[in-house]
Parts: sequence; structure tokens; C-alpha cells
Amino acid sequence: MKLSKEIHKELYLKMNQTREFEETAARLFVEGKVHGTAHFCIGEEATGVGVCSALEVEDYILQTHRGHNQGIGKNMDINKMMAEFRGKATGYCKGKGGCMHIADFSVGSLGANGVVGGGLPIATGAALKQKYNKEKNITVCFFGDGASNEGAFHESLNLASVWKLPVLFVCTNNLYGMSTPVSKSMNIEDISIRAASYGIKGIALDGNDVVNIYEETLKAKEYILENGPMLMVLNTYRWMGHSKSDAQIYRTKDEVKEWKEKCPIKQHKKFILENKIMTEDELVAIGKQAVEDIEKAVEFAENSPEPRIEDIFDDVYA
Amino acid sequence: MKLSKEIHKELYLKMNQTREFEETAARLFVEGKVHGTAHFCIGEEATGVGVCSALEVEDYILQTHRGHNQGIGKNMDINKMMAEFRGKATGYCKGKGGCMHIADFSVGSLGANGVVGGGLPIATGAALKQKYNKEKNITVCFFGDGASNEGAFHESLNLASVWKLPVLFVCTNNLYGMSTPVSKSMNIEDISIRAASYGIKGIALDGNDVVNIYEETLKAKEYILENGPMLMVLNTYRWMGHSKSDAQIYRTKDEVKEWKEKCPIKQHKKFILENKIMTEDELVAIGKQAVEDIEKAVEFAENSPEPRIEDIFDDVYA
Amino acid sequence: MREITYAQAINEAMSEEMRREKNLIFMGEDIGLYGGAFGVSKGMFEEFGPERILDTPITELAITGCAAGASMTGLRTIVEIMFSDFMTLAMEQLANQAAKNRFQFGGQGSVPMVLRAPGGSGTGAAAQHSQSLEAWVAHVPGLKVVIPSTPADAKGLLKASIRDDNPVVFLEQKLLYRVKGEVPDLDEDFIIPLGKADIKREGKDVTIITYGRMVQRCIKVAEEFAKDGVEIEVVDIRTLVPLDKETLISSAKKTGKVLVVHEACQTGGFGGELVSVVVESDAFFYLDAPVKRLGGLDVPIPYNPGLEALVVPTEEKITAAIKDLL
Amino acid sequence: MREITYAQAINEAMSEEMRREKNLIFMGEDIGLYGGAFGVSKGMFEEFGPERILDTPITELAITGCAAGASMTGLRTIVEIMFSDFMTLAMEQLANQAAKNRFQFGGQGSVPMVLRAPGGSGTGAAAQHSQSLEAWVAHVPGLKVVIPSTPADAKGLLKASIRDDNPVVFLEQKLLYRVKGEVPDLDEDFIIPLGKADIKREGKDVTIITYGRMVQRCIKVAEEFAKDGVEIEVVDIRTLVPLDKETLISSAKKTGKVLVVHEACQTGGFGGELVSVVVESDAFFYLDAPVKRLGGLDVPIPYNPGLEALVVPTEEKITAAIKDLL
Ligand SMILES: Cc1ncc(C[n+]2csc(CCOP(=O)(O)OP(=O)(O)O)c2C)c(N)n1
Ligand SMILES: Cc1ncc(C[n+]2csc(CCOP(=O)(O)OP(=O)(O)O)c2C)c(N)n1
Ligand SMILES: [Mg+2]
Ligand SMILES: [Mg+2]
Repeated sequence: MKLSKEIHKELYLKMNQTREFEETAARLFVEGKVHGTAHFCIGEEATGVGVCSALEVEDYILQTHRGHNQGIGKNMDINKMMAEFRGKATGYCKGKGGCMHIADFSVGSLGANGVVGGGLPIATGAALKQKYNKEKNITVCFFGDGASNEGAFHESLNLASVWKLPVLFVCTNNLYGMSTPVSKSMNIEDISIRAASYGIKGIALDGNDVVNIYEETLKAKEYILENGPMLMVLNTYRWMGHSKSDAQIYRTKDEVKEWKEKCPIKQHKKFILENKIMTEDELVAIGKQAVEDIEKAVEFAENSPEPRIEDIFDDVYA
Repeated sequence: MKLSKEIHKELYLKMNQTREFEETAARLFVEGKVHGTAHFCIGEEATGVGVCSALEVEDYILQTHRGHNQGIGKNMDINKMMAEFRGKATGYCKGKGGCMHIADFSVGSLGANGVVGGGLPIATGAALKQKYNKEKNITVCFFGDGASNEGAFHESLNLASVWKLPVLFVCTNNLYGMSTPVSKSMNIEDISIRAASYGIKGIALDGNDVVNIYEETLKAKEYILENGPMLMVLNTYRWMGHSKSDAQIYRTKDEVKEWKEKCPIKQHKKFILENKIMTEDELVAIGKQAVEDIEKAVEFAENSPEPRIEDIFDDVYA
Repeated sequence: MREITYAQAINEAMSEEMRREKNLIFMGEDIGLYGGAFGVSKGMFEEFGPERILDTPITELAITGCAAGASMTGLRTIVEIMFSDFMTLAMEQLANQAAKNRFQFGGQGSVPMVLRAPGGSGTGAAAQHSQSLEAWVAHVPGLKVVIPSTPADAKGLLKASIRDDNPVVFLEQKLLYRVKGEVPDLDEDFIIPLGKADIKREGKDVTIITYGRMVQRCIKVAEEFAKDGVEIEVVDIRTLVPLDKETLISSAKKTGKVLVVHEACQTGGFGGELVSVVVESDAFFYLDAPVKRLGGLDVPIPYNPGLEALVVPTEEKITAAIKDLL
Repeated sequence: MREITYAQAINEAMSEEMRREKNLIFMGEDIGLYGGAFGVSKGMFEEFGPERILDTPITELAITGCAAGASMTGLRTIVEIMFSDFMTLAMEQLANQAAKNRFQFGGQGSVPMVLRAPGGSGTGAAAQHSQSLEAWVAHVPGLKVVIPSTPADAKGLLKASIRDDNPVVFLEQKLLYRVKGEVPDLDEDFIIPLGKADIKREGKDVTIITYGRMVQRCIKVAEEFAKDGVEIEVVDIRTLVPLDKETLISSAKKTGKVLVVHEACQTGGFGGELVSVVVESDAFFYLDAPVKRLGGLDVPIPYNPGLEALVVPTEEKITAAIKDLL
């Protein structure tokens, strides 16, 4: 498979937007402009961006609490994302959800989830609807290594398998669930072997190789529409702490440094240059665009109104 | 391994007691002496009897809703079992639990469970206590094929594995969860492969071969005390309906007939006679004893008082 | 009018709605060929086939979330939880996801699903198969909660629940499944809107506010009192959320004496809400006796049939409570 | 007396009990080296080691059941659920198993476990991390339920909970973790028995019955009213189950005016129970105004800090409610 220049551009831009979005978000915390918490995916950009860019609007995704890459990958509006992060009325959820609940049904995102593993059962339902309507689309469910120990993982993969539902289960294994290393939360090394319990296919990929993730997602979609669900494990690493407040005493600086060398953006850049897909200048321009996009989003959010308490009962019931 | 005559006697007696107990219980329903429901394990006697007879008092078991074989296997008092089934004050649970909640802490039964998969998490806790106290005993958790699709299965096996807890997970695969055949509730044929998801050992055995089950349990206990948890799948079949009221339209009479031929009691008898461990007469005598034991239990229960409403608040709190 | 059972009424409601709405599906454990643990869905698999009547593995969390996901994306779903006690396994998807999704996503999407589950004691199934957990779900904004007491209510309210665009928890009463009652003819599109209490018996001396299987019991007691000239009004709230406060309050004002009855354990039960609604309102000034609650004893449901019958409000206890009020 | 935070008080209670009882263990997600999501268990891993302080996978159902199983067989356990919202995943083991085992087994064994979980809003964590679910657990016979409002109460009540032979749900208040208060010296074996309400402020004109983080807020309002000569009594129930009815009732009799305040959504909240306890008693005859409830709005907790602050009882709303009563 050889990806077009357009695709590379898209992937590179989205990864840069994601990183810029999060670095900016982190700064906004420091500036005291946001309350609550956030979970950053810096270092993991290739996972959500690679998978979601390979999807169509009609494919659904279920995002995690660490899902800015997933949302940007699925073409969510960055202004509305930032506004939601700031709790503004113009945000995706009118300021009611915050960054743990960002969703955009219009691009196929059925929402980020604050509950570890919370999206898994929902994904089976979205896929059931696709199957019921004989759509040629799939549902992609993101979740972490930690989530794969929840009962919801087991029940959802089993149900999807029994009903042959078109779900791609994507486990972003970043080696930790909060402070708990995978080695202490499960007794296996390759999470993809769990697929066997459900009689479905499981694969494990380098989670920092956006090109390969993109390609494998295209293949997975085809496979799934034919054969039913599949488990894709993306091995990656989170550079920042688990959430805003995390002293990270559970891992070494060396480990973090090692993984920073495997930076997915840097890797993609190298690939692009080596294969002469774009020039250094072109890439710099994309990087700049990402920065501008986020600046605009910050401004949009800053100038947006707060939600009003008078509207609080809206949306409790349809 | 060659089992002693005593052991064979015990196994044969307990299987006969179980069958007699249940056939009698079924009759008591017809006679209107019991309200509620019951789940019979006729055809599956070898599972609970084989496993539990290989255990010591200090080994714990968690029983299922279909667990008369497990209780009798663990040397529960048949009088108190029958009295509980009749809801009498002399029953194991003073008539408060009924046959879905029979328990005898004094022989190591931590109780039958009305919730499918409900015993699994509890088993990890009992085993944790054993490990904490450096006991040389294990906890055996019974559950069905259907239960292995519950989140509790996944979470409990994973936890037990991570903590290397001394648990033997025993799945009695009787091919159906209520009306739902295994083929429709999971996409695998051998449930024991699910052990791999937790990095633990899994084995599948003929669930109607009481001798082999007994022997394998002894081995499993040794293995577990050394290496941590293990999954043992016992493939068997339930002859009766799921519970009292079941028209059994989901399976064929031929299938039932086929399995009746594999009757665990008949098989054991054949083994005993072929290996000249006991004579036909001896076996008949054991069968008679089983009948008498149950008759006595019926009488005991019949003559026992009902619990009094005045005592209802006892046991809500310790 | 023809008489059918409560179970049949539920079956009819589901079947009729499935006929008119092709996007409606129904899932649960053993609901297909087997017809459901209580036989409620008998015949539906044959009529609607395996694509719309989905037998599931034993996996309450997943099927509840599956229903929510399908409903969020365009289907309408009914999910049956075999005993309401097993909602305990599904509360995450029900309370955190189905109930909150619309709000937390700022109004994007809705979750038109009905979670049906039978509750209550009296079948000898003991502590883990006999609970009445309506108070839990009534405390979760985003959910609606219905408990019908007659076949007609079951049918009309279930049809309304299925057409509702929100997640509705529809709690059936095991002991009513075989009870018969008058239900409008099949060709009528018989709907009872959610949020309307029903005065099942008019009276002027005392108000009983109740729901579910206690309704008939209260009516029976009321009829006994009527012989002595005491006219008890029996108000069946039918839907706990939304609650028809007006009807409760105006009945309380009329009679000045209120007894709240439910099967669920009294402490923390929905009775507290009902009492509060009355005493917080101006009905307070019309009350000439303390409002009384009569709930189940605060114990798990025991197996023994004699005990089991006595831990919930009996006719005797209801009678005594009314006498206290008079 | 020395002052420590609510979080430290909880840490001290656990640590002291672990020192005196070798059979006590503590498990939860990230409670070890990390010290817990809210830092409550900082230092405990270092002191008690990995055999007694058990970091678990993310698996709420299993760890709740694991604690129950260990407690049934001879250990005593504390299990931390990182946010009380995730009790939704554990309700089966908590309500069907831990709460009912003793009863359904006819008194065999007991389940001395404490499930600790922080509840409440105010941290900007939105709908799935901010609930107040005490009403659910208070409705389950077999469980005890505690919600402390001060560091001293947290310490004394947690020690009592750990020594209790029953499953106790100990609901902490996120927003109180960093709040300081006086707590008796370390060498005192400071225990507050479960089931005793505490009059946090005496008064004769109005009674506020409340608990958790609303206690301080109510006291503040009371102090404002005191400036105008209105003396409000603030009763902190502290334990929902068992409930100290006597103290509530006698305060209501004394003042004749009652306001119930809690953060949880009003509908179906524990406030209904509190109102009922008062109006069912002879305090009814002493009331000169309808009992009022002030709970949270019936909405999921919104993310925006402005909205979030306004969906729970504010000082303004409490003040207005008191004025209504006067
Ligand atoms: C059911 C549940 N339990 C615990 C938490 C608290 N929590 C939030 S994120 C997290 C770690 C999740 O680990 P993983 O699934 O690997 O995702 P990651 O954060 O590494 O992306 C935890 C424990 C939660 N949100 N939901
Ligand atoms: C959580 C839960 N869901 C559903 C039920 C109803 N139920 C009781 S037994 C049973 C079938 C269980 O199947 P399996 O685990 O294979 O055990 P078996 O009955 O075949 O011995 C079902 C669905 C239940 N008791 N608990
Ligand atoms: Mg992770
Ligand atoms: Mg089975």
C-alpha cells in the first residue's frame, strides 16, 4: 500500500494539531483558565490519528478520556473542542461535558468516556445498528491497557463476536493504567492474545507508527465487514503524567526519555523525508498551520460565552 | 495414581446421594411441599463430587445455583441441606436462604450463589486470605459455561493471576446456559483456552469421569499452591430442564438420550467393576445407603419447625 | 372488554410496537425461543425473527450498554434483564452512560431504550432474586421509571415507554404476570402517557399512595374499610419519574390523611420521596395526622414462604396502619 | 488540639487500625506508591508493604467481591473505589453478596469490610465523576453507611467502621479532603460510634438536618442568621444507616421547623427518608411549617464551574429556604 501525499499531510497535520492542542491545554491549566483535570495523549498521537483518519464519517468511534488524538483524527472541530475544554457555551457539549465527554455525533464520534471501559458496551450497540441496517461501516472502540482488565472488555468482545458485529476494538497500550504498570495489572505481555478468548482475530502494532496504523486500519475495516470484530493493540507510551496532578514516581526518567526518542511525529517526519513525499519546508508549514489552528481555537474559546444556569435542565431529557 | 477403595466408595456414595437428593427434591415440588425453584445437576454429579472429594476441610468452595453435588462432595450435612430446601429453621440457613444459598462454613463451603458468576470475585478474596495466612490450602470456585461470559469471570481470573492466588476455577460446561447453547453464547469451542488471557494454565476434562476429575483436582491443588490459579473446564451435561419450569424446546430428545448414556454414575460403576474394586453387591448396598440417607433427611426436614418471623432481624447485621 | 394477563399485555405492547416500528429491536437472556424466564416474550421470536429478537449471552453490563449504543445511533431498543436484581451488574451503563449521555454531550443524540426487569418477592427465590430496586433508578436524572399495577397499565405504559425518546426503566411485578385484567381491544392504539398517576379507587377519608403489586392489596383493604363506611382513596402513581405530584397532593388535601405503601425496604425507599412531596406542599396544612409510610422490612427477602409473605406490607399491616391514621 | 486535614485523618484512621490489627488489609486502584487518586493513602505502602496495601488492576467488581471474600474468611478489609461513581460497577458484589451473605446463610460468617469512596461534585470532573450515591447504599439492608463532615468525624467514624463486623460504605467528600480541623492526639484511641448524629451547632428556631460537605455550608448560613437573632440548629447525621432518629426528632420538636439539606439530587435522595422520619414521628405535632428539602437539582453534574456550583445547594439557596420556613 502506498499512501498519497494528501494522506500523509493529513496525518502529519492532525498529529501536530493534537500535540499543540494539548500543550496549549496544559498551559491553560497553569494559567488557571480551566478547572477540573485533563488526560494528555502526547506521545500517543499516532494511535487515534492513524486509526481515525482511515475511517469514513459513517464509521463511529468511541473515545477515551485520553482522546484528543481520536477526536482530531475523526475531524472534530478544534474550535468546539477547545471551547468545550474551557467549559464554554459554544463547546461541543455546551460546556456541560468538558474534555472527558467531548463528542461530535455529526462526524461519527459517539463521545469520550470518563469511565474506564465505559465505551466498550456502547460500541457493540452502535455496531449492532450498523449491522441491522446493513451499512458498510464499522464502529471503532478505543480503550486502554488498564481498561482491558474490566469486565466490560470481556463482555463486549464476547458479545460482538457472538453476533459478528462490525467493531474494531483498539487497545492503546501505553504501559500504564494511571500508576499501575501493565506487568502488575495482567500476567501477559501481548494484550492482543486476549482475542483468542472470543474466537476473533487480534493483532499488535507499533503504536507510534502512524503510517502502518493507518494502513492496518483500512485492512481491518475490510476484514471486519467480512468476518466480524477484531482486536488491535497499539503499543505506545504516554509522555506526560496520567492527569494534571501526577508526580510520576512509578516510572523512571530514563524510560520516558527512551520513549520520547520514538516520538510518533518525529518518526513520521523521517518517513516523509526519506521517501521524499514532502520537503522539510512543507512540513514546517504544516507545523505552523497546526499552531495557528490552535491559536485560533484558543481565541474562539476565550471569546465565547459561558453557559447559563437557566438552560441547565435542557438535555436532561429529550 | 491408584485410588483406594475407600475413595471409590466415597465418590460412588456421594454421586448416588446427590442424584437421590435431587430426584426426591423434584418429587417434593410435585407434592407441593416446596415453593420457589431449584436447579438440578443430575447428569453432572461427577463434577462437584469429584472435585470436592479431593479437597480438605480447609479448602474453600464457592458453589453455584446448581450445586447439590458440590455441597455433598464437600461433606455437607444432608439433613440440613434438605431442611434448608424445605425452608425449615433447622436448615443450613435457618430457612432464610433456600437451596440457592446453601452454605456450610464449617466444612469450607462459602455458599451457593443465586447470581450467575457471583461467586467468582468472592473466591479471589477467600484465596487472598489463604495466601495472606500462608495456608497450604486453596479455594475452588464453581461456575457454569454461561457464567464464563460475565465480566466477573474476566476480572476474577485476571486478579487471581496477577496476585498468584490459590484458586481453582472450575467451569462446569453443561453446554447450555438456561436455553442458550454454548455455541450461541461464545465463539470458541474449548472454554479452557480462556486461561491464556490471564497467563494461567487451563485444562479441559471429561466432566462425567469422576475418577479422573478427582485425580486431576489433587494435581491441580499441588500445581496451584506452587504456581497460582488454574482453570479447569469439566465438560458435562444436565439431564433435567434448567429449573423447575422448562419445556426444553431448545434441545432434542436425542441429544439428552445420548448424554444419558454417558451417565457418570454408570461410568463409575463400570470402572469399579472392571477393575474389581468392589462387587456388584457392594455397589447395590451403597445405592441403598444413599436412598436411606435421603429418606432420613426428608423425615428430618418434615419434622423440623418453620422459622419464626420474630427472628427475622437476626443475621441482617452481625 | 377482553381480559388478558399482565404478561400478555406486556407481550402485546412490545409486539404491536415492533410491528409499527421496524427500527425497534429487543434483546435479553433467553427471550427468544424460550420466551423469557417468565414467558413474557412467548411467540415473539417466531414472529419477528432472530434479527430483531436477540438472545444474548449472560452479560448484563454489555447488553445494557449495547442497547444504549444502538439507541444512540438510531434504533430503538428494549432490553430485558431477567431479574431486576441483576440491574446491579448493569448500573454503570444504565446510570453513567444511558442516563447521562444526552446531557453530558450537550443534547447530541438521545437514548430511546426501555430496560424491562421484573422485581419483587413472593416467588420463593430468596434474597438475590426478589428485590425492589426502583428507588435506585428513580434517583438518577435522565432515567424515567415506570411500575405498572394492572394489565391495562402495563400495556399502555409500555407502549408509551417504547415511544419515549429517553431511557425508561420499566419495572414489572413478578407476582402480577399471571394476573388478568381488562385491556382495550387489539385494534386500539392504547397508550397511557408517562407521568400520570391513576386514582384506582376514589375515597374521601384517607389517601393511600402506592404502586406496583401493592395497589391491588390496598384496594382490597379499602373495600373492607368501605364496609364500615370509611372511604379510602387509592392513588397508583404508576410512574415514579416523572411523578404526578399534583394528583398526590390534591388527594392528600381532600382526605387529610396519607399512608404511603410499597414493597421495597422502607429505609431509603421511594416512599420517602412520596411523603416529602406531600408534606412539602400546601397539603401539609390539610393534614390532620402524621403521614405514615409502610414499606417492606429492612431485611433481605427470606426464602421460607411464611417469612417471605410477612416481610412485605400485608393486608393486616395496611389495615393497622390505616386504623392508626383514623 | 492539633489540626489535620480530612485526608490525613482518614490516613491516620487506616494506619492506626492496621497497626493494631494485623489481619487488616487495604486494596484499591493506585493506592500504593501513588498514594491514591486523592493522596489519601500516602505513606501507607511504605509502612505496611505490598502484602497489606494491595494495588489492584482496574476491576471494581472483582476487588469489591475480593474484599467481601477475604472478610468472610477471617481478614478485615478496606477497599477504595477511586470515585463513588464507579460503585455502579460493584453494586452486584456490594448489594447482592457482601450485604446479604450473612442473612441468606442464616448467620454463618460476617463480612467486616469497609468500602471507601469519595463522592460529590465541585472538582470539574463532570457527570461521571461527581455523583452522590449514598441513597442507593442506604437502601440495602445489611450495609451501614457513613458520611463524615469533619476531619475528627472522619477519623473516629472510620476507625469505628473498620472495627465493625458488617460491610460499611464509607463515603468521603472530595471537597473536604484538603480541609483542616481539630482532631484528638495520635495517642488517643479515638472512636466515634456509628449511629450517633452530632449537633454541630445548637439553636432553637430552626433545625437543619444535613450531612457531608453541606454541614459547613449550613453552619455558615446559620452564623449569618445568628446575627439577626435567629438560632439555627445544625444536625449532622454522620451515619445514614444506622440512623440516629432520636436526635433528629427531638431537634425537630424543639424548633418546630425543619430543613433537610444534601448535595445529592433531590428526587429519590436520602432527604426523603429524613423528612419521613420526622413527619412520621410525634414531632409532626410540633411542626409549625411544612418540612422542606433542599437537594441538588435533578441533573447530571455539569462541567462548567459556574454551572457546577449552582446545581447543588448554595448558601443563597439555603438562606432562602430558611427564610421560607420562618
Ligand atoms: C471504572 C473506572 N475506574 C477507575 C477510573 C479512574 N481512572 C481514570 S483513567 C485510569 C487509568 C486508565 O488506564 P488505561 O485504560 O490504561 O488508559 P490510560 O489512562 O493509560 O490511557 C483510571 C484508573 C475510571 N475513570 N473509571
Ligand atoms: C447475573 C445473572 N443473570 C441471569 C441469571 C438467571 N440465570 C440463572 S441460571 C442461568 C444460566 C446459567 O448458565 P450456566 O452458567 O451455564 O450454569 P448452568 O445453569 O448451566 O449450570 C441464568 C441465566 C442469574 N441468576 N444471574
Ligand atoms: Mg494505559
Ligand atoms: Mg451451563
